Amino acid sequence: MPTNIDNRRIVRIEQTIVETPTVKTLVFKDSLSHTAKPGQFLMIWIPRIEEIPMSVMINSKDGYAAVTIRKSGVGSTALFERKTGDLVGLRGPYGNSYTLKKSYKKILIAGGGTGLVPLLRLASYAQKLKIQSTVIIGARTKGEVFFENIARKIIQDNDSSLKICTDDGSYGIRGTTVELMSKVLHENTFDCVFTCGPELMMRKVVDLSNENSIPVEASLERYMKCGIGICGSCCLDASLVCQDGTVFSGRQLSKMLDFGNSYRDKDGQRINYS
Amino acid sequence: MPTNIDNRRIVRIEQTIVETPTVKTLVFKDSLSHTAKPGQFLMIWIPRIEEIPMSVMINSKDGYAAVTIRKSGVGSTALFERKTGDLVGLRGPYGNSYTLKKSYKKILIAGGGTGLVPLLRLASYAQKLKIQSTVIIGARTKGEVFFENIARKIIQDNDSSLKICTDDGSYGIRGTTVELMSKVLHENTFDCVFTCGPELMMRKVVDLSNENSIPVEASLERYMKCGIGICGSCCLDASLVCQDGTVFSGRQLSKMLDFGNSYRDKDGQRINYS
Amino acid sequence: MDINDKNYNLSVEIDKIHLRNPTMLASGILGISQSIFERLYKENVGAVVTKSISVNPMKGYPNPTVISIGGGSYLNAVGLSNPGVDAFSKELSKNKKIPIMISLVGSSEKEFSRMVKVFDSLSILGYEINLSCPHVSKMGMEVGDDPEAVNKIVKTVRMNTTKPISVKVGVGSIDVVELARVAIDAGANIITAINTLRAMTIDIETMMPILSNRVGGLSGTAIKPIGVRCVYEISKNIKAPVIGCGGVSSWQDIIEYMMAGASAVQIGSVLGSNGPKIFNRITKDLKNYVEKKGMKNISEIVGIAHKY
Amino acid sequence: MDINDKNYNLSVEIDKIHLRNPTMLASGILGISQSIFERLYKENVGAVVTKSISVNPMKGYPNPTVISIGGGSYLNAVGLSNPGVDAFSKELSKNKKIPIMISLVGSSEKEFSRMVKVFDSLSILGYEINLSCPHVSKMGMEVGDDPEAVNKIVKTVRMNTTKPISVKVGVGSIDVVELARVAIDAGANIITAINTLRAMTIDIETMMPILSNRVGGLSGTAIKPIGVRCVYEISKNIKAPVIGCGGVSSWQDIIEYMMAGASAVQIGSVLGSNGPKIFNRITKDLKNYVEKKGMKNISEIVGIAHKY
Ligand SMILES: Cc1cc2nc3c(=O)[nH]c(=O)nc-3n(C[C@H](O)[C@H](O)[C@H](O)COP(=O)(O)OP(=O)(O)OC[C@H]3O[C@@H](n4cnc5c(N)ncnc54)[C@H](O)[C@@H]3O)c2cc1C
Ligand SMILES: Cc1cc2nc3c(=O)[nH]c(=O)nc-3n(C[C@H](O)[C@H](O)[C@H](O)COP(=O)(O)OP(=O)(O)OC[C@H]3O[C@@H](n4cnc5c(N)ncnc54)[C@H](O)[C@@H]3O)c2cc1C
Ligand SMILES: Cc1cc2nc3c(=O)[nH]c(=O)nc-3n(C[C@H](O)[C@H](O)[C@H](O)COP(=O)(O)O)c2cc1C
Ligand SMILES: Cc1cc2nc3c(=O)[nH]c(=O)nc-3n(C[C@H](O)[C@H](O)[C@H](O)COP(=O)(O)O)c2cc1C
Ligand code: FES
Ligand code: FES
Repeated sequence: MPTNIDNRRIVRIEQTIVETPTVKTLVFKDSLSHTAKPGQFLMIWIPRIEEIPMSVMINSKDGYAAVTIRKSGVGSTALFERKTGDLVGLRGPYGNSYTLKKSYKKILIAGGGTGLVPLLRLASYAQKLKIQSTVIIGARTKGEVFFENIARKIIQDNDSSLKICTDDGSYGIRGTTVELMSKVLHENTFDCVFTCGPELMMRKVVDLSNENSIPVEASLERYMKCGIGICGSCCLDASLVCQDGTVFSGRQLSKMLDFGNSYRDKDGQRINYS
Repeated sequence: MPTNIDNRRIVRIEQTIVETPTVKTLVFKDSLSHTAKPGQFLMIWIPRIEEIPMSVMINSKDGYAAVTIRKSGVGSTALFERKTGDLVGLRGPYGNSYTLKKSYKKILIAGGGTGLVPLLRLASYAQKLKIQSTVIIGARTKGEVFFENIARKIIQDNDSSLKICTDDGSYGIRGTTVELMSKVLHENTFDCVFTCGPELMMRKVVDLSNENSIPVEASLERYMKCGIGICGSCCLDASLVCQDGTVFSGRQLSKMLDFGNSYRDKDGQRINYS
Repeated sequence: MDINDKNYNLSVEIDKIHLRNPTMLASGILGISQSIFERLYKENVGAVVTKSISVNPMKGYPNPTVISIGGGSYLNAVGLSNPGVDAFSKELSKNKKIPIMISLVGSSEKEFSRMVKVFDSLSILGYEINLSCPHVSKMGMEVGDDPEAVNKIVKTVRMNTTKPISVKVGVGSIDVVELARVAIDAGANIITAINTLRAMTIDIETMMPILSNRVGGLSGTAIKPIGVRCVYEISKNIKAPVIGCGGVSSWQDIIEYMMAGASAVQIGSVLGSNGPKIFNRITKDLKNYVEKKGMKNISEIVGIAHKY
Repeated sequence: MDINDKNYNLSVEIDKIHLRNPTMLASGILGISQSIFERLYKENVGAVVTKSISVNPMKGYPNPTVISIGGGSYLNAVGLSNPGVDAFSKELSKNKKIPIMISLVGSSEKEFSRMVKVFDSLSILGYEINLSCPHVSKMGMEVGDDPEAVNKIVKTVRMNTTKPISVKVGVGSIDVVELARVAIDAGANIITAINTLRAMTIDIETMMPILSNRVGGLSGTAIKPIGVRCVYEISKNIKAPVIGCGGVSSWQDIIEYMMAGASAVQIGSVLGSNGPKIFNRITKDLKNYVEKKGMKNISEIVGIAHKY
């Protein structure tokens, strides 16, 4: 059994779960990934095609782990299309993680899409620590809502703490994650807010938390090559998302010029979020 | 503190002891060498001059060790001439060691010159295990006898068990180590014989022990470059003295064609003992 | 320089360049962001070298482009991905105090002269010409293996700047000392040695080369004795300061390179396992060493092994 | 060969040479004693290569000549010490069943023809010409870096024997593929790749190079990705069997070299930490692998990585 996370493991896909027409979960056996902390990611190698970073999805079966992919470009589409029995490589888990303090009583978890992957892992850790979670799942439309059942299972103790919203109102509450969060903050007090999802959404979640003086942590994405602090492609201001992140605190983020404003392309050019 | 014996340690010579006009003991600090087993050797680096194998001499001071050099060619002469405060490098200890079985009651130790170095370490181990040792020190002439006091101190419990002989009778009993050993074997029984010294002497000690059906072990020397089983220069029949030795049993040695007959020069040519 | 500067006894001179200490960030490591350079400077780096910059932006190869092979060694074939001269000169435009060398890569004299013209007005120390990237065709080593091309490119850069020029050489198919000689004769001031060595690794489970480019460059611990040898041979045969590079992971490695003849030493792959703070730790360790040995300045040991 | 032979599915063909398994002892490792060769054969080695032999006996350099630098890597500058052609042909004179390749080193055609004339009547598999020892002047790599000399020497050996000839290449200052091409064009049958790489290490306490020759050759773990790359590139470009060498310490490394294109694989430095029994262990592991994968013969994987 490899103990060095940098060792490349070749794993067989044991199960595939269709979440939406463009989102799929792949289950495989890897003990290091099984014990990943919430916010950590793997570098998944699709042989001769690409290697891409993926958050570690929860899998309760001992020694197993999973990733949830949204089909987009060459690499993610190739991974999306892998079938049960296919081989992929992986290394990691890398990066830091969300911090759950034992003193926390109640936390707010807000995200959407594949951003839910680290957040669900966080929610299950919180449950083990008997911290109460309110989870907001946001999506554009009904067909893009997934992980509802998994989320419900994790926070089973309190049904009302799972809240779903869609931009078009086709499912759950109508409105954005941030609008819903704003409402929830009026009615409850939280020890900390945790978020992952589209960066502009996270920027608003962080600002809102800062305004309400609630500690907040966000897990960020940047273009990654090495995943281990060598290549510099994942830089976010003076931080490396792969090594110093992926999780940053509201305090750190509020000082960053890049956060919510710009990212770097594959060639390292700075691109502004439209 | 280095734990890998291959790591080169640079040590300062803390003390030099003149044993005879051509034999000197150098004391230095090195914890790995301090705990060497009897029969093991170091590769001593005399910077920019040579690197030569040297048995580990006993030194009772914790963390300290020593080597005893007979001045001969370039390397040993340079080492002989090192003064207190000079630096030498070392790696090791390498090789196997004499085997002292707990069941042994009485052993015979026979050797001469710097061959006494591993034998004295052996005698001190035997003493700790409460095994009684008879030690024969052989030399050509009085001026070449050394380590008498050290040997006497180790086997202090029984004065009569230290026997010294010289070829010319100028000190101790007149005669060779083998002649003396032959006599001693008539008067005593031993569980095992241990020897180190000139190879032709060792050949006779081994033959005599085999004839008397007494287990025997000899520590051999061959030309060494690597000391770690790579270069092959120390080969003795199909064995490597550095890795499989330096200590071989009478059983192993009696099957060897090289033992007592031939060795290999620096270029690997086989040379017969004259 | 102020004698009270806490780095005083670590300061080194490399041609016209003065550094507060001999540590440098190697090219291609975290090398595209001014903010990161500032962070490294706070961590006490002596100077930084940027990612090798080309005239046009380059996406580089698909991933995997960087892989750890264990024991502190790495393979990479990033394919010289970089934002290109225009975006990058913007990146550095506000630089004031960070000692930066810009690494340049290209395949023609025209490209190099274009880049130097853009960069030369920035606040930078000088240039490092990358003639030794072993995994991009028509750039790097394919240029470095051709003495005539080296001569022309170095002359072109020389004509366009008065700043110091270092040429980065590697183990290719021309002797490293010969290559250094050609570079210095053409007007370079400094030699940086070495770059990565052409290497590859195959995953035996899938039977496939792991790097998307199949072949890449070996860096880290594995190459240190080769780098030390190259620095030793170049500094023995060529009258020019040498910057060492390859497999450095501790202050002892820096001392070894300096004894072999390096005036300063670059650090690359080890950032992976140690992060930017390694510069702070190593410079502290170097300071301890210099003090313990009672040296006035660390450069006393440069090339000292040649005495033996 | 008998289908019941327990090594059947490991057997490989390299030109006209048939080996019971693809493991070989690398030249210069334990390579001067017939008794040791017999011991290795009992440990299941496929074939052994002798220490490189020259016309006259050579004492080599003073020690230190072999040093461990940690992590399974070594530096050596033994200086090609060997007993010379006459003593060594006596050493091998009684050989019957051990598959031996004799490694030859020299600086002129005359020397090579003299040696082959003496050795050719022995019971041996063939020759490996060492054109890649990086630390002895006028021999090894200094010859290997000169294509004209390579051509002449290989032709001379070819004229004096009908046995298979392998030419051992290394990373010098001529491209490894070019060198292999010259050797095969001149009549060699096989390429062995690679030898050690020129390297050095300095003890920072004494400030002195450790090897008596100062510069030596790097072997072991550090060079494996370079060896794999060379085998891959040679086997991709040259139509001749390749024997891989460099940094092998496990059956996985052998498989990786074979996937890169090696028909057989030599093992050297790792003998230091594992002893001769490593051949037994590795061949067992290879047999397990072949059986688990359901292959008829291990050579099915030779060069398979070129498909991707
Ligand atoms: C820490 C981290 C965790 C992630 N977790 C998930 C997850 O759980 N599920 C999921 O579906 N996606 C996740 N992503 C995003 C995912 O890595 C990219 O969507 C994927 O790499 C796209 O690759 P591609 O070849 O399909 O895209 P391409 O067609 O090559 O490029 C499209 C866009 O995808 C992004 N991208 C491409 N390659 C990378 C890369 N190496 N690193 C980062 N972004 C890249 C870039 O924004 C790029 O512009 C994560 C990203 C990071 C950094
Ligand atoms: C395991 C072992 C333990 C030893 N222990 C001691 C000891 O405790 N005290 C002691 O005085 N001597 C010891 N020796 C012998 C010592 O190593 C040699 O006397 C010494 O190396 C001579 O070196 P030189 O440069 O002076 O000789 P040179 O002038 O180079 O050669 C003279 C002779 O010394 C021997 N010799 C030279 N170099 C080596 C070498 N690298 N390995 C082995 N033999 C060599 C050879 O027989 C050679 O013919 C030991 C040797 C071995 C193998
Ligand atoms: C991921 C990566 C990217 C690199 N990119 C460049 C580059 O753009 N230009 C260059 O001259 N060297 C580049 N190098 C080589 C390094 O600058 C350095 O020469 C080499 O890695 C050896 O140093 P190290 O062992 O400390 O890493 C790169 C190395 C790595 C690992
Ligand atoms: C001590 C030593 C001596 C060597 N002598 C020779 C030699 O005489 N001829 C030769 O062709 N290669 C020689 N080599 C090189 C090896 O044959 C081999 O090519 C190299 O060590 C790489 O393999 P490894 O990493 O498995 O050791 C020697 C290597 C070592 C370590
Ligand atoms: S991905 Fe390379 S430094 Fe973060
Ligand atoms: S001294 Fe090298 S094998 Fe024994």
